[in-house]
Amino acid sequence: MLEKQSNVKAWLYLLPALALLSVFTFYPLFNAFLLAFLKDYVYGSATGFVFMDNFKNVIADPNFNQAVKNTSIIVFVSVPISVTVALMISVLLNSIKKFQGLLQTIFFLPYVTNAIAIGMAFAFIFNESYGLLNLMLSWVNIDPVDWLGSWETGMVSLLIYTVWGGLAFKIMVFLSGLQSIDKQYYDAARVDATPKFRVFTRITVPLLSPMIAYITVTSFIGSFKAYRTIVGLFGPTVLPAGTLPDESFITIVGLIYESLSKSDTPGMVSEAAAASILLFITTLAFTIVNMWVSKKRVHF
Amino acid sequence: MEIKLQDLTKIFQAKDKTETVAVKSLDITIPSGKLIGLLGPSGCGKSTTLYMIAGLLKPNNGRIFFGDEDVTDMAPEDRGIGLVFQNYALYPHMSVQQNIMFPLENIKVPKDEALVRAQEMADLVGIGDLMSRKPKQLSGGQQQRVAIARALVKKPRVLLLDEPLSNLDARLRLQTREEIKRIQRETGITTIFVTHDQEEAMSISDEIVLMELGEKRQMGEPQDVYDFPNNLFVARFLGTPPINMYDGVISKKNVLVNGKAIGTTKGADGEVFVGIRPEGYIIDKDGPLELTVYMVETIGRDTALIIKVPNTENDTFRVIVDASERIKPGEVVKMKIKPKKMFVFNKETGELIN
Amino acid sequence: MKRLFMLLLVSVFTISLAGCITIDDEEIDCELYPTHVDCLEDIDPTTSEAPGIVNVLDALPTDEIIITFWHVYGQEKAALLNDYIVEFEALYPNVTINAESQGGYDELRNKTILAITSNNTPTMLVGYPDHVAGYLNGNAVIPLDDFILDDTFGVDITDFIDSYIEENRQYQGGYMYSLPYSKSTEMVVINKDIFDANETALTAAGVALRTDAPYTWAELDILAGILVGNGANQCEYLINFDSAANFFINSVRQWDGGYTNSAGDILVDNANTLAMLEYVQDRFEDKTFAIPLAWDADYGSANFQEGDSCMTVGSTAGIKYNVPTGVDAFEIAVAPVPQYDLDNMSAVQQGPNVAIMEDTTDAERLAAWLFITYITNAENTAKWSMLTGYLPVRYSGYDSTIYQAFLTSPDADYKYESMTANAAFLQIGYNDYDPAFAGRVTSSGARLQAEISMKALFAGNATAQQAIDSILSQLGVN
Amino acid sequence: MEKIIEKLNLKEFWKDLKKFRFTKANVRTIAVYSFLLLFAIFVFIPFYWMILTSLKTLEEIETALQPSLWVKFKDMAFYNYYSALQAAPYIRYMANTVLIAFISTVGTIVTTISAAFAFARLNFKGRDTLFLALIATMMIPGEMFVITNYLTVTGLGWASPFTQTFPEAIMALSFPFMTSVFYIFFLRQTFKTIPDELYLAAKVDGTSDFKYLRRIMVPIASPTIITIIILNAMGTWSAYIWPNLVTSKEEYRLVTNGLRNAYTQNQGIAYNEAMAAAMIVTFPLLIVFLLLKKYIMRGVSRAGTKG
Repeated sequence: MLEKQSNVKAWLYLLPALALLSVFTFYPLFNAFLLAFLKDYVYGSATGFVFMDNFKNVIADPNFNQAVKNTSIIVFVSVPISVTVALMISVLLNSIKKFQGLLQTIFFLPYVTNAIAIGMAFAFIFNESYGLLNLMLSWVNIDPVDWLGSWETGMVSLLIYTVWGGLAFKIMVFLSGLQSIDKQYYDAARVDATPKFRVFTRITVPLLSPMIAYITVTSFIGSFKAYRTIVGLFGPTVLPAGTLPDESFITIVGLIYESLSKSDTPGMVSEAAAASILLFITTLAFTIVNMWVSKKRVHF
Repeated sequence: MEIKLQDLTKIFQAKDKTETVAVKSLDITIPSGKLIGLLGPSGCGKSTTLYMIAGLLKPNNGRIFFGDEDVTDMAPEDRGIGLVFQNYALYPHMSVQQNIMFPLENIKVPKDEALVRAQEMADLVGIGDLMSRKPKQLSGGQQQRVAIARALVKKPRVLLLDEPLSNLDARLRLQTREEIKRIQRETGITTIFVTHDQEEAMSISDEIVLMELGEKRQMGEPQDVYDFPNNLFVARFLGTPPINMYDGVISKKNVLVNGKAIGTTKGADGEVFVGIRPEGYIIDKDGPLELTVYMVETIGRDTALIIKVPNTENDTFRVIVDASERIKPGEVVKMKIKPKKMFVFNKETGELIN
Repeated sequence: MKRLFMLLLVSVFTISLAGCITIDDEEIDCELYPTHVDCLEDIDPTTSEAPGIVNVLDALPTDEIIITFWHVYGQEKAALLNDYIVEFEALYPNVTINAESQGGYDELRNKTILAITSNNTPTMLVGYPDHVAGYLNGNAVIPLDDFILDDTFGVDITDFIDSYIEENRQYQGGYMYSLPYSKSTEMVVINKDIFDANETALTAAGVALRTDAPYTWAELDILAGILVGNGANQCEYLINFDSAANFFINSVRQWDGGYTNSAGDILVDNANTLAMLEYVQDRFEDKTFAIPLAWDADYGSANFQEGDSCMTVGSTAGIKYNVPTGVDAFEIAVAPVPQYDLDNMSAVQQGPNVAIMEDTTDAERLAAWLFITYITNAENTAKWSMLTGYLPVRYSGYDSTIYQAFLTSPDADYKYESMTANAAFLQIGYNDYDPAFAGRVTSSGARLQAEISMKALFAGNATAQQAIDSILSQLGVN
Repeated sequence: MEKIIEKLNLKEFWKDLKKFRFTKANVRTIAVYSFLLLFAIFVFIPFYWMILTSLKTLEEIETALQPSLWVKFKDMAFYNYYSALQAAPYIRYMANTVLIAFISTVGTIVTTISAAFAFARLNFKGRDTLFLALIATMMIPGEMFVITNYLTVTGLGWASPFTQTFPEAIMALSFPFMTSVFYIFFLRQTFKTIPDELYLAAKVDGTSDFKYLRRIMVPIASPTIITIIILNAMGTWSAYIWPNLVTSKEEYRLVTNGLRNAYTQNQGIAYNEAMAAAMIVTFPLLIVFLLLKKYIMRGVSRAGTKG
């Protein structure tokens, strides 16, 4: 990095983005923080300030513990798996010649696939009596499982679905990163008789580390906010069909949605804001750790 | 390790199916322990040749031998070569030490031994005190040495260098080429190095191979090639300032330029090119050539006379004479030619006649 | 420097926020907001005195009036609505009505809540009672009583179906904040071919096909004994209930158990509700009753058409989905929904009402009111009903010549709609509405828990007591 | 068709197949292709499902006990596409969407490139703090922003239910999406992989920062920039909640509104028609995507020209 500080110029380059972000991102963010400390806010007016009440209400929600549990599992299981799988696919895809274009196109297709179609397809994959997954399991003599019928199996399905949902973007980012790695490094590694796996771990991964850091940080942030994928799989009740709410797949953002859906009731928007702040603090702490770790490992 | 290239051919196919012959039926034998420069203008196939020797490119035809061993179908990692890339291809995320040790790790050299060997090699190339730095904290010359150390550390049978000096500034280039020569002498590894810079090639190579359009034009010790160019291309390519090329005629074993005989030849009568090295002129008031001096450049011990000669391929020629000769612009000087500095070429084939 | 910048940033935001959120714990100024809930005295719905809180103009002003009407109707119904608008605009040339679909009910409600916050509301909108209850938290809709009782522009409120009026009067103070518009109820669709094939057995058991009166749950047991099974003229399940929530709520009423009230109290913790759930669970187990979960579906219509259930209970507005098509099509009959106790009959009523927003001028309010009375007049409510599957909101709508013709001798194209309307008509006397409330616990939240419990009961994942406990704990009742 | 086959190089593939031997390298190749193929199928299923469903009859969807994996050509219900086209004014919606996508993408590219450049290359006070603050904004669910942004947009008078004009609708629809922290972060990472030497060299040559950005950074980062363009366009294409909120007239809305509003009515969604509509809407995107894909995959070679 250059030594010279160029304050004025830098702010000039930042101006267009910051101007828009101030109005449409920072201002709402500050507003959300403010809302969390208002009393009985509804329809733009409140009766005063409170300190912790809205936060206490969030924690007192009967589904709060369930939401924390679900969110944690999704975050800490799906992200490492999806990043690893996407990285493997990208590297292998980048290494082949025949059918490369065709396969790339297929891997990007989820981006242009309609959400209803995705929901339907997964309903078909996970269906107990005629689903694709059970069909495949029957080949290895495993009895059919009602994948969407309970929390445990539902979580497995959800994780598969979540990994699937994130693959396209991650592959796209990794491929664009791989494309910008100088090919000479690979020639050098070949001449030095580097085994394929070592090329991957010692050269590709470090050289791709800015992109891996990006994907890791944004995926963690994204999966802390998981909810829409769950609605896609389990419907708006986020419940395996025919179970009671103690098997719910509610997440923190689910709680926020629920509160927001009652925004015509005094205090509910503030509760949503309070829950957002709790999520924000958790995610921020985690992201700082994440970036601190990656700063040590990312070489650029 | 002697390296033998037999009938080596490489054809590249573009997306629109047009084919380019990069290397054409190349036969070269590189004696063991020598430093060989592959020299030629850009696009002549020299890097392609190097990459085929490295195994990074597969020839369409022909064989490559290391000693008696046919390595044509061998993967690069099995050939036992060290390769220094034009941009060095140092791994940016590894320190100098890690970069140098990397090839050793691949062949599972124990860590203690690897550390010692890396240090030895770093000392050999003179960067022993920079081991903990990252490549981007190094100057171009230092990076270049790291690249050489990395190539040498696994004791390769052959060292290949791809335009290793092109990214360096003039002073550093001079210094580094001596360094390369020294390292090569000390290690005794057969070394091939690719360059488009004739001075570079001539100054450090034991032998040079001149290539044009994918074909070998001449091979030999630098001075021999300079003194006895086989053909028009070699004569033109080597030498700074370049050779002066006249249209001439052979008539009864005499070489005539502008109707004046300037020397003799064995060749048959006909139109020819006559090349005279700038240092091949002697001032002689009985000389057959009458030259009008256009400008005078004095460079140290030599003086270059710039002569305008109309209707030749580049109409300014340089003639180098001793600095003691006081000649002014506008003067007409009579010259004769040193016999060994005149080359007569067939106008069609470009072959030397002499 | 950095600190100064942050300080500046914070102060800028604080200032800008001040313009957006008002902190206000003072008393409501009733002179300024005469229609605010806190300013209204409770009224007696039976009195014919106008409360005098909304100013009804003597005549519609002649200058241009633009009305925005937010609804949820897709292309077909929107086109129909547009016909009414064209007619209305011909009657009142200075009035323009912009009717805009907002997508679904949730989108409409969410947008309205934000629009109220930013004072950008439309003139009028359609909405469910719980939506209106929520808008009332922001004092955003006006009571219509002054219009209803107005000498010039008023309507005969006794002409509206009583239970619809009750639904629209359930809010605080007993005011009427909305007028019924697109109402529906449930009915049962019967696979007539199967009933006919078993005619002898059914007649012998005293449960022959009947559409002029509801079956009782006891009769359903008898029907199940004959019709449920794997035989050629049998079904896997006897009767499917499309809406598990409605099934729960309506059954509770029929069993005289408790569900909720307009104050937002959760009343499911009682012996009758428990008994009902246990009874239903037994019927789930012996395949007398089913819900669409049986086929992993949202609605049972496709499986009813497949013959998987002999009867299916669904919304009157959804009859077309239950009419079999294709080569295996069978004949259907439509009857009132089954009742547990003929002395305590109940059928759900649902569908949106229409309300006028507070943030409007007197002229706009009057024009909107005129439009509401226009689309709900006898002829128009009848036509709207015939074409959409909803039900007339006025007795005079039922009595109109066109509707009578539709009920008694329908066009071949409207045969099933007519059957449905006849069944619905029989239930007019005992339709019940779902109490609406918007608070930390909402009436729609309660519905959702009722549905979840019913499904868990069906799937065998909960006992009746667990189902009740789950509702209580989810709705924050300990 | 022939062209496609030619492109796939099937002939050569068969030739290679004939020469096939079980060497270690070949086994590896088989493993690689199997792995990729497996995931490709996994990823492809929903897309296939979309096409398949769009060609089935409603009867088949509703009554088949097991959904069939094929539709015979003669049974294909192309009629679904016709009905879908009738369900909403898609031409108008697509025109709106293209316009909004264009405006917001141009805006996004300009703001993103310049901000990412500042974060990646320029040294200024508070850079890391500001950058973390930017990333932090991604940690609040978008719905919390919607509330305030709606108030902002209506406060600016762009979304009045009575008087909204088309230009106001365009501003309301595009302004909040003319920049993105997510993309700034993405592009900054790409910019960071470009060696400093290039910047220093440019400085030595007297190149201004702006010229350097335009002539060197942008071309090198073009795969990422194209990726951002595609993602941003897709975002506009599938935007639903915001367009529904801030448009007062149905004709100002975007394709996904048309799609959702036409097919979320009542019970018994006609899935086949819904999928046909989705295909119609997806098709232009697919074309754009395929056209741009080669630019992402063009690759950036930084090696010098060789002899």
